[in-house]
Amino acid sequence: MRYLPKSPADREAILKAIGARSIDDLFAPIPAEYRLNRDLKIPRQMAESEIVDWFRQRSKENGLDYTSFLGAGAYMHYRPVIIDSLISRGEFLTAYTPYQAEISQGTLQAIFEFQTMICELTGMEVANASMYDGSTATAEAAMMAVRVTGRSSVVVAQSLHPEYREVLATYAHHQGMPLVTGGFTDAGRLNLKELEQSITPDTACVLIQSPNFFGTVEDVAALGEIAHQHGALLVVSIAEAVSLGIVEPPREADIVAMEAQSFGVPLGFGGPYCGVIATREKFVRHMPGRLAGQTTDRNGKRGFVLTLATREQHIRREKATSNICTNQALVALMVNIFMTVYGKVGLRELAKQNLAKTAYAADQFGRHARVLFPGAPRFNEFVVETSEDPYVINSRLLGHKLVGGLPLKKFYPELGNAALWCCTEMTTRTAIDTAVGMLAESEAEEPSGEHAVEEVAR
Amino acid sequence: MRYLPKSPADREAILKAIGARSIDDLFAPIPAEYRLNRDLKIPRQMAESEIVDWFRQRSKENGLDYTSFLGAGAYMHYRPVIIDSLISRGEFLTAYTPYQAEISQGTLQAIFEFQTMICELTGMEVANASMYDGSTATAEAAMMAVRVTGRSSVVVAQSLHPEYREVLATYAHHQGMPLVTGGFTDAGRLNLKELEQSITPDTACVLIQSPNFFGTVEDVAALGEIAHQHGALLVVSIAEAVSLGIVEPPREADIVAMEAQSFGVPLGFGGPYCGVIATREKFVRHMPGRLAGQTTDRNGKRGFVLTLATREQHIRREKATSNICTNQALVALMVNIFMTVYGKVGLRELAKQNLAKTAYAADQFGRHARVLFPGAPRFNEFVVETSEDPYVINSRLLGHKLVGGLPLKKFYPELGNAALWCCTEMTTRTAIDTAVGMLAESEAEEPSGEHAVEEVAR
Amino acid sequence: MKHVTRKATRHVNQNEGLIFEKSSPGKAAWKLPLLDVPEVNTAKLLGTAERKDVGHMPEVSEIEIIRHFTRLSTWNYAIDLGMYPLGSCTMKYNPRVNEVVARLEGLANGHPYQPEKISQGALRILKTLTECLLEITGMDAITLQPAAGAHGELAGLLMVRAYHHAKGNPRKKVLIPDSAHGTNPATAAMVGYSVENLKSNERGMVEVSALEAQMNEDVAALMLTNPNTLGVFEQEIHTIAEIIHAKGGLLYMDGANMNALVGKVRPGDFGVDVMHLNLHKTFSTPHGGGGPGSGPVAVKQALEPFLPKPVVVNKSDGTLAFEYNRPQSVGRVRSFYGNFGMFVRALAYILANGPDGLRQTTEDAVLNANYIRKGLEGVYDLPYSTPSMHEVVFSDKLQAKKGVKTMDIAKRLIDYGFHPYTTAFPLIVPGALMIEPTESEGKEEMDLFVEAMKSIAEEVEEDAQTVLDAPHTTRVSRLDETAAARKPVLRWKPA
Amino acid sequence: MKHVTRKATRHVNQNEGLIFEKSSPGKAAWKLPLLDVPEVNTAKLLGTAERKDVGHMPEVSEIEIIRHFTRLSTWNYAIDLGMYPLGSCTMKYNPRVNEVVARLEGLANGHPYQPEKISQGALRILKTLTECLLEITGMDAITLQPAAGAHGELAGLLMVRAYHHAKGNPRKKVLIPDSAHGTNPATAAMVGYSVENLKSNERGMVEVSALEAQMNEDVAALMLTNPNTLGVFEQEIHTIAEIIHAKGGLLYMDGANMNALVGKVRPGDFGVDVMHLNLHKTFSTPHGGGGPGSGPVAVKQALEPFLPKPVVVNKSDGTLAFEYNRPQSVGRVRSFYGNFGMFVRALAYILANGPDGLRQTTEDAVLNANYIRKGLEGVYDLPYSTPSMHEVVFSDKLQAKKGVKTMDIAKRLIDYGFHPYTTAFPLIVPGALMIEPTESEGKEEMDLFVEAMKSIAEEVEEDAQTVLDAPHTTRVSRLDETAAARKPVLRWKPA
Ligand SMILES: Cc1ncc(COP(=O)(O)O)c(C=O)c1O
Ligand SMILES: Cc1ncc(COP(=O)(O)O)c(C=O)c1O
Repeated sequence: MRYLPKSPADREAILKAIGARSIDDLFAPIPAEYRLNRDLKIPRQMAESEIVDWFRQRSKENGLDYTSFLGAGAYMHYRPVIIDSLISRGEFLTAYTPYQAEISQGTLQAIFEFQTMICELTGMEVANASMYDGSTATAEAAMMAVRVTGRSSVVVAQSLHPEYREVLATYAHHQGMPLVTGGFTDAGRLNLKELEQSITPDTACVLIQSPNFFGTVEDVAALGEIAHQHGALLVVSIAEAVSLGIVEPPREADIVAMEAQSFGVPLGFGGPYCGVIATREKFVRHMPGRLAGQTTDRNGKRGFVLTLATREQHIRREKATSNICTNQALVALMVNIFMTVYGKVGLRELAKQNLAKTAYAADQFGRHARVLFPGAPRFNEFVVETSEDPYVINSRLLGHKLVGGLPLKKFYPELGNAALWCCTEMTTRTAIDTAVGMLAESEAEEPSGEHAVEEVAR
Repeated sequence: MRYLPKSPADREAILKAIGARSIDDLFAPIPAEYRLNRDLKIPRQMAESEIVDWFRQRSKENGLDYTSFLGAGAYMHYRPVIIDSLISRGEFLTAYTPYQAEISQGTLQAIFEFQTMICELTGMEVANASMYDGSTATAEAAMMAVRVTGRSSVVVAQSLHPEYREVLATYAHHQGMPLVTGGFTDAGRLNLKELEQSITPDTACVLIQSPNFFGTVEDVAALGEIAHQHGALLVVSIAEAVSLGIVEPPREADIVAMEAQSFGVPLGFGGPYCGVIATREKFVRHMPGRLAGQTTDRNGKRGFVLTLATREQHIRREKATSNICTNQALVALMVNIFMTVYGKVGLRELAKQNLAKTAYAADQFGRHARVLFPGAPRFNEFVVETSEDPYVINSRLLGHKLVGGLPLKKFYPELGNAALWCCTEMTTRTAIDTAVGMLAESEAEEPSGEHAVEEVAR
Repeated sequence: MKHVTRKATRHVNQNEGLIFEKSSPGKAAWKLPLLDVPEVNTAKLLGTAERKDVGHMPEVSEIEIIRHFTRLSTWNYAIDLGMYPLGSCTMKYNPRVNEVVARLEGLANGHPYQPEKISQGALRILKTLTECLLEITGMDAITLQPAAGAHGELAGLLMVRAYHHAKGNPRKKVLIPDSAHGTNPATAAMVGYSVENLKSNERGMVEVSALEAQMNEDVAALMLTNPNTLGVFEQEIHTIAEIIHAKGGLLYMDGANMNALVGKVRPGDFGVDVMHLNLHKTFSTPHGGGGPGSGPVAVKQALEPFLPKPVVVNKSDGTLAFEYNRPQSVGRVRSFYGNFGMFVRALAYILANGPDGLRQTTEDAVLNANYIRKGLEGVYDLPYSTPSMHEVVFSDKLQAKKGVKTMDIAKRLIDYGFHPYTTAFPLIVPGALMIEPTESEGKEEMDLFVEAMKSIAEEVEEDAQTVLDAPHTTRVSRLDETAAARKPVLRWKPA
Repeated sequence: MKHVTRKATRHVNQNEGLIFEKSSPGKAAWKLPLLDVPEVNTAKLLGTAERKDVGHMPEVSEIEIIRHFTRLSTWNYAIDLGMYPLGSCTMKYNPRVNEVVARLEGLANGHPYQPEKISQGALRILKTLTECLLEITGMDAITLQPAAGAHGELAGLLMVRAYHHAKGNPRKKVLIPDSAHGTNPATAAMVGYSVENLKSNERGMVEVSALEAQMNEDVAALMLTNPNTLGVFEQEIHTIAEIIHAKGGLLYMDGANMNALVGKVRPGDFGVDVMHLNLHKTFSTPHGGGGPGSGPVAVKQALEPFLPKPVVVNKSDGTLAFEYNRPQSVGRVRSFYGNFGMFVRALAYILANGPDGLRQTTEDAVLNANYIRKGLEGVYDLPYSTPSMHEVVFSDKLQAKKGVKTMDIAKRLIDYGFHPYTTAFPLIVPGALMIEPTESEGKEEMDLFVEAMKSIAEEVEEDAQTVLDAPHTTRVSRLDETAAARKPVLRWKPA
């Protein structure tokens, strides 16, 4: 086997040194009746070229060369090539968790910078080194709110990503954490009145997403006020990180749970992605996940270490803030490099292009179909309601190598023929025009109230 | 510009430090009348994504997804992926020529290993660090023979790659190096009788290729004997390095000029490739190109340096053995890694697969057309003569995303409708069968003398 | 410091500040394509939601970023540089072809919600990997959704709970041996189970009589690592399974140590009901400085209805599809389908090995651990003499007499050019040296390791201070972790 | 060694033997696909031509190869690690997008003989690059075939010769300033020209009166580097060109230093007839430890007929094609079309810059050289005070008094975390320190460089031995080049 660095002679020499007659001696501790005396029934050993061919074939069967309008928690942004150049360095790729700080300063300093940038972008004071993804970060943020407040229930926005809500439900189920759902208004925002009524003295937090699942920016200030008035925390989930370049961050939040996939992480059919939790300094000891901190060596030289480990499972075991151990380090490094590439000015300009593409698309779609949720600002997603079943529209598009918006009936049957469309800096005007043209085939030429949406500040 | 690490403030500060009022001050030495006071008329500054898109488009226009039977000095072999992983490390990719040995031991040791493996494979005693490509290595090998022997003319096989011959002619032209061409027999080998007659007391070397341009293995021993009898050197050019796994190396040669592209270098539309010159120890001081040698540091520790620089232009100027300076170092590193991956056993097995594919293909083609040059062993190329113009056959193949053999009339009008086909370990039986089927469309079903070729030892 | 190592030498290495310290307004590493739609008035579109300033984000050029991270990277140890003998972590070679195939465009750019019709490639990968992992574990069904080992434990215990719940009683506790990894109890707590410790016996295995005593109808499951964290195969696994099953409990296996078993024995065959795998250990996906991982959970038929959803199914037309209609499912544990990129890599690893390669891999892993054990026995205290599988655990008992602890030896090992072994656990061995070479080490590298460890042991006798002050050859000396935790500085702040 | 640098610190670094020393029969890093045609009898097919043994080639596994070359790589300095101030070498940033586009499948796997119909992508790249380079140089026609600068010189002088030959007399000699790079005279000799040295004047420029005296009808061309190797722009270029042209000679420009000119001035505009470019200098393609390069040669119209063949032409159907029917061509200088992969990279660089970026690049390159000059003037001897363009040349005159030579200072610079400057030439400056920062250095890196150079100058005064013994921080100390040349060991041999 070409990965194994031993010759038959090496194996013999080692067996001899050990004093074993054969390799079987070493497996003697396994009761004989369980030992496998046959080959595993898996494909035969393949040449590297055969492996590449096999996956190349799978790649071709997987939407290669399609242009997509899908977002919904997974966004197609341009990935600067230096991300892969850098993360492919063996010293990053093949290193373990940086517990041995003296030979892990590269990873540790990178995490420290990552934490800093996440703080800057989210408006929070501390951020961890990563969580599995946005959904689990969100669920763990809710659990953290429970720990911080000593309360047990959570009011969760219906406009939080449906799969995040599912994950939250799974996590909450056995922790005695009742969930109450808060609906949305015609503007696509959380219904504040309904919210007020849902909050009880046992509400640990109000959990929202902004921009929410429909692409609409929530009124975070108002939500923060309501939550805090009732002694609850405000937890904000962010699924589209690029929005932070142009959308005011949730400064009123107590905890931000973020999916940073947009920052340079490939769509990759859903993972690996990069969750993060950021919060106020005062809550740091309730936080899950690894943290890098600054310190000094014996000569007073600056260095970094993993710190506050007493929150973690390997120290606290059943009393830990979470069971998380392996996180998404290398993906966080991608995110880190992306943030560094775009930086202070680029992130804003990038977000602006997303905004412009989306405004143009929403406007165009609005000429032929109803664009839902006018009256509130949105980032790079919008909901289009058609008379025709969006699945039908989408199969028409598919014939032209276009993947249309996500039909929402799967998650929101009440929204009927609505679909969630996304445009990023990668979406060309041509693609938008083509998609609009194909959608228009079935829709009457009647402009919706969309033009109103374009100027929300008015 | 995103590659430039200076802010406007940095530029100001530097100008101030220098004592210049503006950048124009620094360009004052250029006579005003020549200074360019307009933008260059080249495409506007593009985003990285635009650059990638532009080249992606070019890639699509460039034979993407075609299966090819072309060889003729550029071979499609599988490239183990670790080649690119390793040569992409900045420490190899972005290093200069290793003149400063103490911080270039990585490159130097790699060259030393490269030289060793080239020696082992070619049967020579010393090898250099690389030449531009096979054609220039061949021309410089001939020039080297002139230096070694003090004679001036060269007998060159017509079965040497036609473009190598062209390059040789260009180089020879102004050096007073007459070239005499030696023809080939019906077996595709150099005509020994003719050769004997061409050699004169002024013949510095007999220059051949083996396997030659037709894929035929020359009788190197016989050629060596003839050349040496006349006090000439035997220079052997090798264009298909993979042949060295199964074909006896030209041990009788005095100089080997090699194109190592087959060893893990992408076809890349013709370059960069990797020439190498190998020779006998006694000729080393006549050799062109860089050499790495072993030495010790002040503590007696083993290390490597560039050596015998007194042969080179930077020391000897007009008296140097060659003007070569920059060589093909990174490509030589690819070759190095390829040789290391396949190693002693793999190279032989790889060559064997090439042999098997080619034998099968020649056999199949032989059922419908004439396979030329029977009676001498071949490696992975063979010449097929059809009644139909091979360009016509090839355009039929092209419609099926197959690229047929190289029509030889361009280089050898005397060979009429012959074409040079190549099969490697990458060529599938399906592709061969398809190509044979399409060629057969125009050819009568009459087996040629091909079956004889298959068993040359008989 | 008379001892010298043949493994490493000091060499000049670049310094590098924080990226923020290199920032200056107007530098940029980005450029956007021309906008092909009208510019927008952001204030008009966003109103008060418009962000005016993104904060202290860096402004640097591309070459500075390349240098920044390249320099940083040279401060790290890595598998690519040498042996990484972290016990329980299975730091094996991460094949590069895995990285290549994971980046193939259709796989890297596939959107998780793209129509199944154009997702057959990804679905086929899920399916093929599933089949391979089931064959390897001997289990009946699997979910690939969990993002890491601990996440797999969560999914697994959720299924355990759902199973018992479906039977009418979710039960109250989970038994966990005292040698277990910290995630085991942490996970049990997250699923609402109380943790009951199970003592190991003097051979480092589950004390069957104690288990028998502790097992009752309140116990939902035993979470067993096998081979356990001492590298010891639980030889009485059959009895253990019987005891658990007899009381209606389930046997959960933490599969972190599957590298000792693949192709040689299957957990499904020896009574395991639920288990997770770590694709980032056994199946060669890179650790990447701490992640990402992937923690598939395989179960026996009885637990199949409770798998997280969706699951992959064959459709009548021969295509593959996601099935969401799973009424008994524990629900989702992660958005989308898990760390898909890791599935690609793990499958590439399996295909590169085949049945023969996987078996040889396991054999070599066990061979290596025993070679190291042989080499260091007597030099370091071996608290349990039970046969070792893929790893061996020593203790610092002999060195502690001189005041030298496992962490000191670990730090000194750095000077010898090695990454240290695991020091943090198993807790049943005070001052543990937990060593797992994996199959990826050749004889030469292991000989150097043994030589280094012996040399350190000698140093402890001759000159303990050198060991206590280690490392001496790194760009920073021993870092003050206590100070870091006392007054945490968790981010850079502008001066 | 009281001086410390802020630039670098020593760090633990892996040792590694020769790959042959790791070989053992039966290890393998390869595996071939299943053979889908019948096996062959090699003896039957090849007879006596069959090779039985490929010699002492290594047998190692994949992880050993990864570690081997990864470890080796960590012994190298590189642009990615820091400033590489090699004068005349233009060690600038090598953008990573260049590497990505060069590896796009159609480009990387294109066969040079594939039909032109399916080579339009590659042809378009050749054409677009050609157009850009002609606009940048102000010349009329170009060949991309030469594989490096020296190879470009060869092609260029061949054209010069063919041009004169066509006029009836190939002429006899080439004038070359004494400051020239070694390839210039070496090339002239290869083309059958004798070399006549041209003295520089006290300002470091061509002495016009001397040129006038030496120029005659025997002179085929003047080979001029401009800016020359002192980094000085030949201000009397116009007169120089006139003198040459007046006698029917041609002005050849070695374009190694185009990084000082791009977007600011065009050689075609100031009288150059032939010139080569170094894509591996000015146009950012990586040096790769010594190559590959690419040395396109641009010419004025009068030389166009002599270009190496083939050339790229527009066909009437709008497609591009290679034209081989070039009766006056000097012939081929290389197989196929040159180092195509470098064209892709160079073009990607040009597109990333655009007109504004290229101009700014040149300005920054000149700005940087002048900043360094300012920083070190007085500390090191500046033999020519003429204004510097993209590089500056000091001498070791001041330090030589203490017995310290440019090479010693260079070696000491290594300890300060930098790659040395060029020491080998220009020969007109004894003990030259030839420093070219390029545009890729920021102020911080240059400040550290100046600080280091100043510190070394102080050390020379205070403790010259430290400098003479340098480097002190590398894994090997100063290597014995004399011994290496005296008894060359050019390959490993089995014991
Ligand atoms: C025995 C054992 N169980 C569980 C885990 C946790 O796995 P993960 O880090 O993938 O969450 C580990 C990780 O080191 C482990 O060694
Ligand atoms: C001034 C000058 N001319 C010519 C050359 C030779 O170029 P190449 O190394 O590409 O052959 C160099 C290379 O360093 C140079 O500096």
